[in-house]
Amino acid sequence: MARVVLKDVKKIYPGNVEVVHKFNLDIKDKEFIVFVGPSGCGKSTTLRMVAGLEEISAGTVEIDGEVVNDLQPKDRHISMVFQNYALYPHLTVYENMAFPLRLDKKVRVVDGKEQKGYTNDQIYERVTSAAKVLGITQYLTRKPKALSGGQRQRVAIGRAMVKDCKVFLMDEPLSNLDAKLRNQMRAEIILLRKRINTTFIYVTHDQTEAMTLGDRIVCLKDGYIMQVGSPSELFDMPANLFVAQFIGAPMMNTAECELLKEGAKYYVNPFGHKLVVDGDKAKALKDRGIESRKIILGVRPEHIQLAKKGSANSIPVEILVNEMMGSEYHLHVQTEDGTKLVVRIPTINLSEEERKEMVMGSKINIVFEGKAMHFFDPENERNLLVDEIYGPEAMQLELEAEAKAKANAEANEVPEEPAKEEVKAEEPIEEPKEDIAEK
Amino acid sequence: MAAEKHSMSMSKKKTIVNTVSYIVLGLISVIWILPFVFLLLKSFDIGNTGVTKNFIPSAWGFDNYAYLFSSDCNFLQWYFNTFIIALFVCVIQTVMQFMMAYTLSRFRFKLRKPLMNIMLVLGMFPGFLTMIVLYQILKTIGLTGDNAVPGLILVYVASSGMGYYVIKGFLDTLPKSLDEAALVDGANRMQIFIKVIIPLCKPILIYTVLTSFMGPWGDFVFAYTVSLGSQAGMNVAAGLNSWLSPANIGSHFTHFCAGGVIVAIPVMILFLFLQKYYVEGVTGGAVKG
Amino acid sequence: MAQLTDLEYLKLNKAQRFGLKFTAFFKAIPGWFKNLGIKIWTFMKNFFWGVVNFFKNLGLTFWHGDWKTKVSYFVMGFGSVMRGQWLRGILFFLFEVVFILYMVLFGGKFLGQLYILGQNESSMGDDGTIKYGDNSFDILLYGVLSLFFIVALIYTWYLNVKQNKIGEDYVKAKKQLATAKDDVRALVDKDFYKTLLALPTLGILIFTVLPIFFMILVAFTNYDKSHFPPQNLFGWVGFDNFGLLFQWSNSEGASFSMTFGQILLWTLVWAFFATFTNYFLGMLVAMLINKKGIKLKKLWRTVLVFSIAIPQFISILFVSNMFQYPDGIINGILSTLSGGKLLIDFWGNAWIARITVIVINVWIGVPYLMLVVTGILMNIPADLYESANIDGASPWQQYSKITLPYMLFITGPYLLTSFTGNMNNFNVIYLLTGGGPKVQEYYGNAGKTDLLITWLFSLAVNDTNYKLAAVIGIMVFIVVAVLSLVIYNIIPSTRNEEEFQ
Amino acid sequence: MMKKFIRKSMILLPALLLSACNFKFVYNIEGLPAGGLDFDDDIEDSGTYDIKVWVDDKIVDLTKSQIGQFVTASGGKYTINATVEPVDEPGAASKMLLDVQDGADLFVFAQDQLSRLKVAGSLAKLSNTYVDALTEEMGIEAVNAAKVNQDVYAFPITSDNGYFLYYRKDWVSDDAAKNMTTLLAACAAAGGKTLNFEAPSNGFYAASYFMATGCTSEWTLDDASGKFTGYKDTYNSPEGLIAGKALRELNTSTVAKNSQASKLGDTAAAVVSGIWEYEVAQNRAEKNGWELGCAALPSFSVDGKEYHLSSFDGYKLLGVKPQVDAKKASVCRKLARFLTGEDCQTERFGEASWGPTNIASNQSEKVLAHKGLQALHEQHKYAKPQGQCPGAWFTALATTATAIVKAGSDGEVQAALDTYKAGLNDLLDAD
Repeated sequence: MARVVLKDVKKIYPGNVEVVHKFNLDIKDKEFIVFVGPSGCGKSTTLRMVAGLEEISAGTVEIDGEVVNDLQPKDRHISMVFQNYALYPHLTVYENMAFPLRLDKKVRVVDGKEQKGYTNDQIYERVTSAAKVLGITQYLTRKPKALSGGQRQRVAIGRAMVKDCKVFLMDEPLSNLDAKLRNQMRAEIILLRKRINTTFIYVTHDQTEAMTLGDRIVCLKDGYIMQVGSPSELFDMPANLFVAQFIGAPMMNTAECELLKEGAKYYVNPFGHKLVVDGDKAKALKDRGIESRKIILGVRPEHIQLAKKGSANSIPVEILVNEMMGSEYHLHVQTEDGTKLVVRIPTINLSEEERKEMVMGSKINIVFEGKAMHFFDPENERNLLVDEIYGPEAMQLELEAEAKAKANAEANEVPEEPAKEEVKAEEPIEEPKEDIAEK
Repeated sequence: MAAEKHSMSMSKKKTIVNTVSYIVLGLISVIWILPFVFLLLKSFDIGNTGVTKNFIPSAWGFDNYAYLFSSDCNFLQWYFNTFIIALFVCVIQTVMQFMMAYTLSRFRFKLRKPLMNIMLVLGMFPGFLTMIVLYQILKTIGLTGDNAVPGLILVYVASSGMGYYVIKGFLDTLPKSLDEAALVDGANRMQIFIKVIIPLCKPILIYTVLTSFMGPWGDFVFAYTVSLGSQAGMNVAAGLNSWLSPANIGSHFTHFCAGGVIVAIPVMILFLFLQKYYVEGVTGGAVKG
Repeated sequence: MAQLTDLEYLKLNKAQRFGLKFTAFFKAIPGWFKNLGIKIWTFMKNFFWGVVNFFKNLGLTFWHGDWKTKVSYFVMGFGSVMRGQWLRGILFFLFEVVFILYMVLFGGKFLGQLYILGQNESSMGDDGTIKYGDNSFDILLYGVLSLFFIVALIYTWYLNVKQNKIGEDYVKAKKQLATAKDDVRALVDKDFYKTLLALPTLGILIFTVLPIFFMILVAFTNYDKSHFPPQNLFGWVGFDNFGLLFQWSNSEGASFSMTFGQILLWTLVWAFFATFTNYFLGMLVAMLINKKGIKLKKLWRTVLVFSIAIPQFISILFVSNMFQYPDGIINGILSTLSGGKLLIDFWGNAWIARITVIVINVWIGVPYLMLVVTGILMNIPADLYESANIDGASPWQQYSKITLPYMLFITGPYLLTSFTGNMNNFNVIYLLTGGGPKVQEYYGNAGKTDLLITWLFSLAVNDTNYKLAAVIGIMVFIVVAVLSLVIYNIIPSTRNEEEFQ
Repeated sequence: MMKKFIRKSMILLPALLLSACNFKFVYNIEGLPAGGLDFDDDIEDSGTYDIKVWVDDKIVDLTKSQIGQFVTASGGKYTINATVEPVDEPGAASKMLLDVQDGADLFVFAQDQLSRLKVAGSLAKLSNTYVDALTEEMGIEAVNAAKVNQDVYAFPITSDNGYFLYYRKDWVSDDAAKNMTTLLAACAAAGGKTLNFEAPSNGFYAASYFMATGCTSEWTLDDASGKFTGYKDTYNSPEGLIAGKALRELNTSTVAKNSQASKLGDTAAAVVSGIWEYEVAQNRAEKNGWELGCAALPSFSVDGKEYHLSSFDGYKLLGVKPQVDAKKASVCRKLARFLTGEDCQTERFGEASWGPTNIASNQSEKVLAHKGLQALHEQHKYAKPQGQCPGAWFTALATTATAIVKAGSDGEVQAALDTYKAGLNDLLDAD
């Protein structure tokens, strides 16, 4: 039940290793936000800074309007679920869940009466009701050792639940579970979220979890925010090649080629084929007045279809590997110029004959539409159709702006004004983030 | 057929190998046990009180044990002294080592590395060198001679923080997220130490208690020095050791053996019961270096 | 020689690889020295600037500080009390008071004489009385303690000044200073380590650091039987005692340096054999017990563990007497078996004694090693052996290609500590042989099985030759430290401790 | 298990603590008969004193009662709170060196520690009055044993640190025991029984041969520093060679055994040892029904010439620590004098068989009846006082003796002796 604001948060490890760079984020009350990124991207570190388990090297973290930098974790009104559950092995499930309540010695008013901490009855009440919700009532007397992974994770969640908290933190809670259990628990977390109805920060390296759980996703790489937005934004309009390839499975196909503007029409020429860009994408390109240039073309595997031989825009490819996934084929194919692509074909649309064709070495034709194309700048890997700048580049701009402002401030007799200007120049970078946050 | 033959010779070979193994193991056991059997036998020898060639006593009897508990001999005094020392040392030393180990395992502070390095370097100095200084320090506080028992406890315990390695090795294997979970749950560091970490350390706790309980039984050099002749401050090792001086060995060797048996028995019983934990500690300690 | 790529390296045979490593090792040596030089230089530089900044900051704090801070430079804790941090303030103040009391009442007089270690000799009267003069020992000991105290005071004083600075800044910034209650709370939470460390480090400081410091200083004095307090004074002699270590000119026999050299050599030989015989035999026994198909594993193990449980001074002293010549049990058995012809003087002949000591040490050490090795053997993944079996490796090959390398890797640091531990294995040598057989050509009544540590002990206790004992102690330290450093850099398994967490 | 154990220990604990407290021995008895106590000086020293005494385990109780006698004899002039602790002689010396101030006021130590203790300031010098009295009562040899250079530093308490020959009479006749050749022959005749004589491996015994042929080894001790600064040694002389030959000869015998540990009457027919073996030997003899013989060491002959084995006269001394308080110093000296006086020595002989140094006590009937002491007295004629020499000298001599035993020829014997002589410089203290 609290807004969490991270302002210019940095994490610098001894030896001047900066692992989180000027992290800015405004998490709204009751929002479910997911930090996602490959390992070592700083997502857990950031979460732990919010929790108070890591020192904040620079910047501030606010929870519910209060700067919590110097507060101990216990004073931050947070709950947290850990990747390896972190259940106390020597305590029963019940005592594990009661642990935070027993430690709480704050004075509070219950039923009009002032009391210190919780009474035994209240603890019982809370623990059993949480256990009921999580379906672990029958395990309350057991030690964690006697539980399965999924049950342990429920206990861990239960322990976090029983406490009154403003922010609910989860650090890769599902990554120690097997795939099937993970799907199940994912659904339960969604239900849990409805029940608890508080601010969630959820860290994962799994893009599926991020997509399914998050109201908003923060995609990170090397300690930089690569994009912030709703799941569909990240999927449909990835701000850069990294996000484009990180979100979605299998990974987005890319090919270096040229964007050609011929009159009012745009073409791309991957693998020696000239394809037309149409629909929204063409319009967007036009609106931005983009001229012919080198690009990296991106197409998601699921946006590629099979085509009849010789049909318009079709591209002949050779199948290298066919992975049968049940509902779909993942075809690893090679174009005539040697580019390797992945194609995702739903099996349900295929005839028996067509299926027989999908074997190693056989030649097929594929096609993809203009609206499915993504265009990235080969230089900075930014999406040509997205204005926001993220990552190191954004940071660079910011620093430059600051330096300029400083230089101006020193040079000018009246330091205030130019500095303000520079701050304004910064705004386009900052504003879109705010926009997204308000959507 | 050939395969069958082969397998038969295999199993034959196995039997031979196993038989040889058992013989070797039996021999090893005999070699390791025999000295203690000799010790036990010798402690019942009342025919000759000195060192003898024969391990079978020429005359049997309990005289040597009777001597230990007679008023001619301060054995009981030494024994009680040592027992009290061992009792205090095992408690305080365990606490000190845990404090040190927990700190070094769980906190990151500026002086941590230097502290560990300093302790490593200090450990390389031969300990006996400082005996005379320790004696003077104890003397200044008035803990020598008759008061050697508390003095010895103090010296055994004071620097015991330096022996933190095994416990730290164990603590390092406990996931840090337990501490963090407890932190988030509202515990302060002291509560984490007492409510979360200590209960998880049972094996290593027992190991530490056991080893630190056994330590004082074996110190015959420093205890002898600190007691400065006082029987009230002498421990059992120093006392028994004095029976083996060239002047005494002829008349006291069997007493030494009987005393040795009495010292060994309680320690051994304790040890055999807690063997599991000891083995865990030793293995863990060695692997962690 | 051109730098080889990794792939080219793989093509080489063993000898070539060794040659390559060998030359690379020596080529790298200048680099080490360069790095060392750079490290020292940077350290000196940082140290210098650290000191400069330290004083600069002190001066600045005083100059800019308010009157509370200024008073605090003389009355510690004043500023803290005035700013409401009364607990810290009172502690600072108390420390200052204790320090002044200590110096005035006790430490001062020793500190004042530290440079000369006493001037007034004791004088003995004809009537059996003695008038004790200065006690060099006390002067040195309590002088050093006073020095420790002064260092502690300077540090505390510095903390006190820093507190004032922080206090001032906080007051200026209108921030809340930590109250006494906050301080106490921090001591069980954020600063809990300070609470935990206080007692152990204090103990180490007084009962380890102070004595070691003292004994190092003794090596630079003439503290021996003719300069023996309280009857006599001892004084500083500089490096004279260390000079004895390098007196080669006295070729006639038992000079100190020759004895030191010989005993050091034997100490190293002993440590080597004691470590590796135990290691390999312990491994052998462990593997035998853990062999598939061997029953009663627990019994065999318990039998061996039995011998750990009995205090060493009992078992070793008894065993030592078993090997007595001619009346020990072993000689009894030998003479019975040989019809009275064969008797061995185990402790009388240098080489027999040395070998016997090593053999008995096996008896002492193997059970311990067996436990260690068993633990590690269990951890070797079974599939390694299964795959080796499939590849057709013989038991010996399995041992030499899997077990041994794995063991060596895991136990590298342990081997090192047990090597240095054996160098200082006082108990075994002292209780078994007492260093004997003693020989004339050795200095200070040393014997053929004496280790540096037992020699040091007998020099100190029997000859009260503390100056040379201290020298030997320092040499032992240097040998152990150098060995540890070198080996630690060679063995592969010096792992980062954080990897375990 | 552990819990139970701890709980039980906690119950035991108070009992243990109680028993630990109840230990200090406080003596203040009056009304015992007066002994032969004479006071030689007249410092006004009446009062109460805490006096700490270290003596051997065997005479702790006796010493307590003798101190009681002293108090009684003083007629109430002194009250003494005596703490008598069992500390053996080497222990007493090393503890006095460790801490003079907390060490014992009176302590018994072996003669070879005298110079060390003196230099370290652990012993108070005796005034001439005492020296004269001691000389009169004990003879000059005993007093010399407590002398460092010109001054006397302790009270001789027993002279029985020397050694002599034990034998089993039905195997070795008294006559056979007089000569080494007959002695060895008798041993062999008794069925290969041995003569246990630790001559080669222990310098203390090896010196017997050398001193017998007239070799000397005298060491100069610097009074101030307590360091040995010079020596006069004739062990590599022709006389030394004779001794060496005899030593080699002895060890060629199959029945001669290089051992001290006694198996007298069992595998050994004769043993060279000190009075400390007497009780054990006597017990064995009584138990097994044979008669114990004691005699001076045998003589031996080399190249037709007869020599009588020599030995060291060993004394144990009672030292008095220098005191800060002159009155206490006076009392301590008086007490020491009392404890080494005739009555106490006689009593001590009776209780613990410590051979007296006092001439009068030596004449007592009991002493005269003691075979061991008589043998020791007989041997005394051939014995040399154990002067002050570096401790390592014994090691050096043992090494040499061992080399001699292994030597193949007289030339090698001489070579071993020359090596010994060359190495003596190293025994001197540095600087």
